[in-house]
Amino acid sequence: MEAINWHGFFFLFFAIVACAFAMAVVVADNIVRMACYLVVSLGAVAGLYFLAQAEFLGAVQLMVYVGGTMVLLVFGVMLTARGPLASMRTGGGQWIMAAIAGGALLAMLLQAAFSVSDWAAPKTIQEQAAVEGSPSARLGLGLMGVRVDQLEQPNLMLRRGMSGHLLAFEIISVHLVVVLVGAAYLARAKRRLDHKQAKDDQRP
Amino acid sequence: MNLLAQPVGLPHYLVVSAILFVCGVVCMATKRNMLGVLMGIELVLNGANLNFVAFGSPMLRAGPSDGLGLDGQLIALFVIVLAAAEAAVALAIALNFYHTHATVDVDRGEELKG
Amino acid sequence: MELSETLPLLLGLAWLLPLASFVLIVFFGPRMGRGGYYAAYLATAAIMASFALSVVALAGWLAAHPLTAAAHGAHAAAASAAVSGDWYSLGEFGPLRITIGYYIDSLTLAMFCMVTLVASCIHVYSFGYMHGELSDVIDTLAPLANGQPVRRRGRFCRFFQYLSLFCFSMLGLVVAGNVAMVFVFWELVGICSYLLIGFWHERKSASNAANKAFIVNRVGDFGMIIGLMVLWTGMGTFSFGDYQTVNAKGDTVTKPGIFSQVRPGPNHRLQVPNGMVKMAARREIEKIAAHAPTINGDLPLRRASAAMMTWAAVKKWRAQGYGYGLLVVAGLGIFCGCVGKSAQFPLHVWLPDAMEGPTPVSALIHAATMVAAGVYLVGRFYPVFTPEVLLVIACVGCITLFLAATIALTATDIKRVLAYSTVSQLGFMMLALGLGGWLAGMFHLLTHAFFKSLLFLCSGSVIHSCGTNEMPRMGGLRKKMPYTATTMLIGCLAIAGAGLPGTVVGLSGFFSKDYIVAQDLSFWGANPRLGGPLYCAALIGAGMTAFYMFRLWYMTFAGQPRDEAVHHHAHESPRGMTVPLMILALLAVVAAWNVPGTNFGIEPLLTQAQPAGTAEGLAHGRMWPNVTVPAEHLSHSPAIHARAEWAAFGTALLGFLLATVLYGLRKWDPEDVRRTFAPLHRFLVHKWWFDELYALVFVRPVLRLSGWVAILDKQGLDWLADNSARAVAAVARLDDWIDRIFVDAPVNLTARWTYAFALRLRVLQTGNIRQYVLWLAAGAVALFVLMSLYWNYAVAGI
Amino acid sequence: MTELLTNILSPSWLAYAIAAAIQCALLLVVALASAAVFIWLERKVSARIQDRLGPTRVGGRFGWLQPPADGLKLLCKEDIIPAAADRLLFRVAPYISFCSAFCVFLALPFANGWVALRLDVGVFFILAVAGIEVFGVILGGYASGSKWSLYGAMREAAQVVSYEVPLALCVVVPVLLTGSMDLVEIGNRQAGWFTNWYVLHDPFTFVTFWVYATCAVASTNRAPFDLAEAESELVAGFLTEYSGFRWVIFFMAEYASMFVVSGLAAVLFLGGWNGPIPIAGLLHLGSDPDTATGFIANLLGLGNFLIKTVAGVTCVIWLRWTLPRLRIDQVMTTCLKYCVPLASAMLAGAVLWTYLCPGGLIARARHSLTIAAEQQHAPTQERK
Repeated sequence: MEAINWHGFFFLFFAIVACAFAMAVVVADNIVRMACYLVVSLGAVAGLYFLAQAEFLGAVQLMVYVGGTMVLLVFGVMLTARGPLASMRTGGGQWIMAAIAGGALLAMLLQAAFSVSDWAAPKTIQEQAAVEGSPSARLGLGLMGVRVDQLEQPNLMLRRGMSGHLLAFEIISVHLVVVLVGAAYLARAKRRLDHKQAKDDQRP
Repeated sequence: MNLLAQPVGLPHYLVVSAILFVCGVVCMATKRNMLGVLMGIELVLNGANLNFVAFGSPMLRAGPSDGLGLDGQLIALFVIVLAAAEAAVALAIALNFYHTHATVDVDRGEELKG
Repeated sequence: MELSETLPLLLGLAWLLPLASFVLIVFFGPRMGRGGYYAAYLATAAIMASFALSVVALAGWLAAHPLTAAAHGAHAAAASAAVSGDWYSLGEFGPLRITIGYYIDSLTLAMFCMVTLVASCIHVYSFGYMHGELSDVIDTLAPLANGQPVRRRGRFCRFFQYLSLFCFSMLGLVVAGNVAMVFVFWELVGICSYLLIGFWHERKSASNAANKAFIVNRVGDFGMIIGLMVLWTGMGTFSFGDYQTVNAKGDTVTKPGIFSQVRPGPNHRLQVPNGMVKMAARREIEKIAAHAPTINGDLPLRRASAAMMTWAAVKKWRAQGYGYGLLVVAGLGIFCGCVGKSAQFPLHVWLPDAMEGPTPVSALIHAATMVAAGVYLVGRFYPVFTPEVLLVIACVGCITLFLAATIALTATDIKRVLAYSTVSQLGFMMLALGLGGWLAGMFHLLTHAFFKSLLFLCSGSVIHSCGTNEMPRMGGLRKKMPYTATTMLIGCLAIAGAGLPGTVVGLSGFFSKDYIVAQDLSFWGANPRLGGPLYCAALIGAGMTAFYMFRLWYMTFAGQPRDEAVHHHAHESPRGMTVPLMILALLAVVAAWNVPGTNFGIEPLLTQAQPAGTAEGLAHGRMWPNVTVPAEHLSHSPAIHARAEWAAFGTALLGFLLATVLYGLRKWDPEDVRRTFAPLHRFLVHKWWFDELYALVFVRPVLRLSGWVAILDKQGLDWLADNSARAVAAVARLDDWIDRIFVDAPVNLTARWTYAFALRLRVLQTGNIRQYVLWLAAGAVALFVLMSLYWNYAVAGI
Repeated sequence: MTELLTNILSPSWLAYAIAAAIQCALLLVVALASAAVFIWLERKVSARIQDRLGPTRVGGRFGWLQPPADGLKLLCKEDIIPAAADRLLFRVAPYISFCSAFCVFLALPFANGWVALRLDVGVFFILAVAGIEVFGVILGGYASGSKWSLYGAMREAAQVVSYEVPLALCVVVPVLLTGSMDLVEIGNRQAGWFTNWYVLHDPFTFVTFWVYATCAVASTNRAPFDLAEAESELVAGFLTEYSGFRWVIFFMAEYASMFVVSGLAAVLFLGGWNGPIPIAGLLHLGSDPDTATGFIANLLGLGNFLIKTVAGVTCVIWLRWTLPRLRIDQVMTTCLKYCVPLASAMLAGAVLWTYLCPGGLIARARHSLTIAAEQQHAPTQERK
């Protein structure tokens, strides 16, 4: 019996978890449970990232999604999950439509995944074991516009600028700030004001 | 194919991402709860991200060329950040929607229906 | 470092510091402490620093140019050692050079020290005087429509901000190196004066006074602009001193400035500059150009020869007097500006009203510095003036001093008395300058600055404690406010010119006034027919000065209190206000003295600055040949000087005694004196009916004319406008019709079609998100299928 | 050890499984043992602070067997699931918390190289995984179907989410100084005398350490930040409905996370396994754990690390029993108005410092660039 391929094993594990809980999200009714399942699914995806030598990305996934996004979601849930709202069933017709569309999409994607020939050929297990992940410093430098991995870039212009993502990084950062401010502005509580208006309406 | 024996390849990742993606789409398509739709979007984004990472990963493909290389991870990073931003805005919208309509049922927000 | 580098540096710094404080106060003033209290500290610090810098600069100058014992006329012909140049060139447009330049000689330095010193004292004084502005102010003198007094925020820091701006402008005016800059700062000080007179603009009188001052000054400035234009066109430069510039060939050449064009070396005699000659003689030049010899129509050659002939002819023309008139016009124009700024005879009406401003302002702007700027400018432009102009200046000054003095005799408002005395003192200076006594005029300008600001500050302290300007309600304040009384007494003595004739013992006013009178005397000697009236007027003016000053002092401080409320309410001013008084009093005493043992003093300092060649006077103006402006040093000959001294002293003493008898000892009752001279008194009380006269001659006609214009406008122009409008409307209606038929119709048609189409489309817009998602998915699938079926990889080049 | 097992056992996957199990067990033991010790410690310290003796009898002296006794008692308790509860989530919640708290130990190095999973992004991983803990709490609070629990959970959520920000900012500073997120490397950078510790590296790091301490206490929601279980206002916050074993699990999670934040503080700021005096270095023991001397050195390092960590935990306990509890608005104010700006300022300061002083991120960039260049020239040697 040949040496077991732990990479494959863990991949299988995480993949199954991710897919299973994703489906659970689809079928679940209770919004909070959906959130819970989603967390698990995303966590599993983070595991997949780790397997694919993207530790930093995995950590970010955990931090941002499972930490930030999920907590945000839970906030929303807490504020809106009450009795009837918590679970809202949809008609069977919708389900069928969705199933058809989804199935078509899935078929298409799978066909695409297996159709391209030179994707299908993986490295051997030994090679995979030999591959060492790119340290997160490279990623950071890439964001800063210094591309360590492209030193053999033939195009001199691209090499001088290192074809990094500094601009994109800046734009994203500013965008994030703006969005968060805007979100805070949108989400500020207007409840009390509504009550007052209601009172005013009752008065005359 | 026995993954315990064979090496993991690009197609495997693609399959997983495809499943996630479709789950997301179906979730968006079937949930009436606005937050459910939001979660669907998160799933879709994750599927896409997984693709980026897989294409960027050096170990999934034979031969020297490692596809997207670092760009895969970088783009995935951007996607995650944008997803966070989008979630924040979407939640804010949901809360406002709840304040005005006292519900999060997306079917009820159809004032602009033609 | 070289003196020519340090001086501009120091003075430039001293000049810009107040600007800095102004800017700072503008932006951060209100936030500096409660009510902007610390803004005052800032402004004061700035001006004191400028004073220090000026003193350093002066020291530097003295080190380079040691003062000789005042040997008048010894170096009359020598060029005055002035440091001139440009800090910054705003641009050169052909011959027109607009620069920020400097022209520094000992006069500039003396003015700098005087201005900054007086300004420092007044800043300090204002701490106390303006403290009421720190909190909200209820201005009882400014009733609203409903009779309630105005209630407004305090303007403490604004006051100091204006002061800083003024100091900046004044110093700029003094240091200015070219005419354009002079004019700019000339207007700036005008603005400051306007702002500060109208500081309490809620009061109708204040805002009126501000407007009056501003408008009257415009009249003067109009003349000044004319003068400047003539200068510019005639000499092709604004700069006082010689200046370097880059000619067409690109190498730097030294061009003569105004002074060296008007009075070229070596003997620095006044001569009409070539430019003016050519201007006046342009017809002849054209003739020459027309008939210039040429070799078969070679134009450049002709042009060259024409230029040469013109050059040769200039001397002849000058001898024939071409362009002399231009020089006269230029001088008169500039003097016009000075008349406006330092309130000389036709335009003197604004200064008394300007007393509506806060007293420190009156002291700084309307006594010591700004109004003196006119005199200063005359002194600056002295080399340009021809005998005719000088005579005009002298006459104007003489009339002014007499007239103002007479009005001051009867005024009862303490500040107005001082204002009129200022006008008359300025008249004295103008007179001196006009008679060729450059030194005398400038000397009096400086000394006067000290004792007049002292007097104003004293009156301010009195007003501050009494709350009224009216002297009849004061009296007996001597015991209440000893410091003010003493210092004011010193001021009165100084302005009256107290001193011992024949000795060198005397207050500052004594010396400067003696110079003026002596100059007057020597002028009389030079031209017997003209000089008499001027001399007598000056003497009488001096006497009246002594009279009204002591009248003021007696009415205010001596005798019994006339208004118990006021007297009871009165109190000595805080230390912050009295200390500047003492400093100024000291200066009023010693200003004219040389530092013992050395020959450093204002007089030798000024002597150094005497414009080259002006010292030995002028003779035989071209228009009035029999006018002779005597050389100044003649007036220092013992005979003339002694006589002048005694005469001035006698008249002053006379005035003093008269005042003492009338108001001090009350031997005679001023009342019956007044009754006996009732018509005269009314005449004087109404200030020679000047305001009424102007109202009659200028203001009312203007108003009536504008009324007519308004009627014309309503009846004529409006009718025209209405009808044209109607016509336009008719045309527009026509256009409208065309528009509807030929333009709108097709557009509307398309719009209707689009609308119908959209109505059919809108059913797709079911606001149902899930449906949209499904459509998305379906679309993606469809796209993929199409691609996989029909996408031609060969075509795509993949 | 894995090699050893593979030699003995076949098939190999069994060997792997056993090895993994053993390592897991080690970590678990560390977590549990530490929890037990800290519970005992907490009882004693609180007793001392309140002028009592605390547990004395159980297990002879010092009541050292008190924690097991407590555990036993709790296990014997009846565990209740309220009728209104969401049963599944109610059960799952404690395990989510504990798992996250436990997973953190994966990346926490106990000595030079002694770390279960040496990650290139160790610090980040720890922060991320620790962030999940709150999720269990929220679920628990929601699933209990009681308003007290819900309030507690919401407070916890708000508090932890807010405090993650300054915490991360503080953690970035040592990362910045090292130029790597690898905890082992961060620790080794501070080798040598105690002056090399990052807390003494420059004024900014010094302040950063204190900010970090505050935020760490807050993020483990211990007093004075324990708003989530404020017994004076909410009965027991998100723990109200929990009893018996699940309650114990939550407690384990709390103590484990205490251990983790203290350990993190030790590694990031207090030199990790490097003692104040580099004994190992002075004795030339070397740092390679495979050699005997290196092993001893590492044992010393382990001692250092544990001492620092326990000291940190003791301080946290001490804080809890000395300081009064803050109001929720005060908690948020502390975070958003003081910690965040302070941390940002410190970060900026540290950046400036590293930029002006040699070393730091810039040097790291050059360094890795050169490495990459070498790689491209001689990839084969790089591999080895």
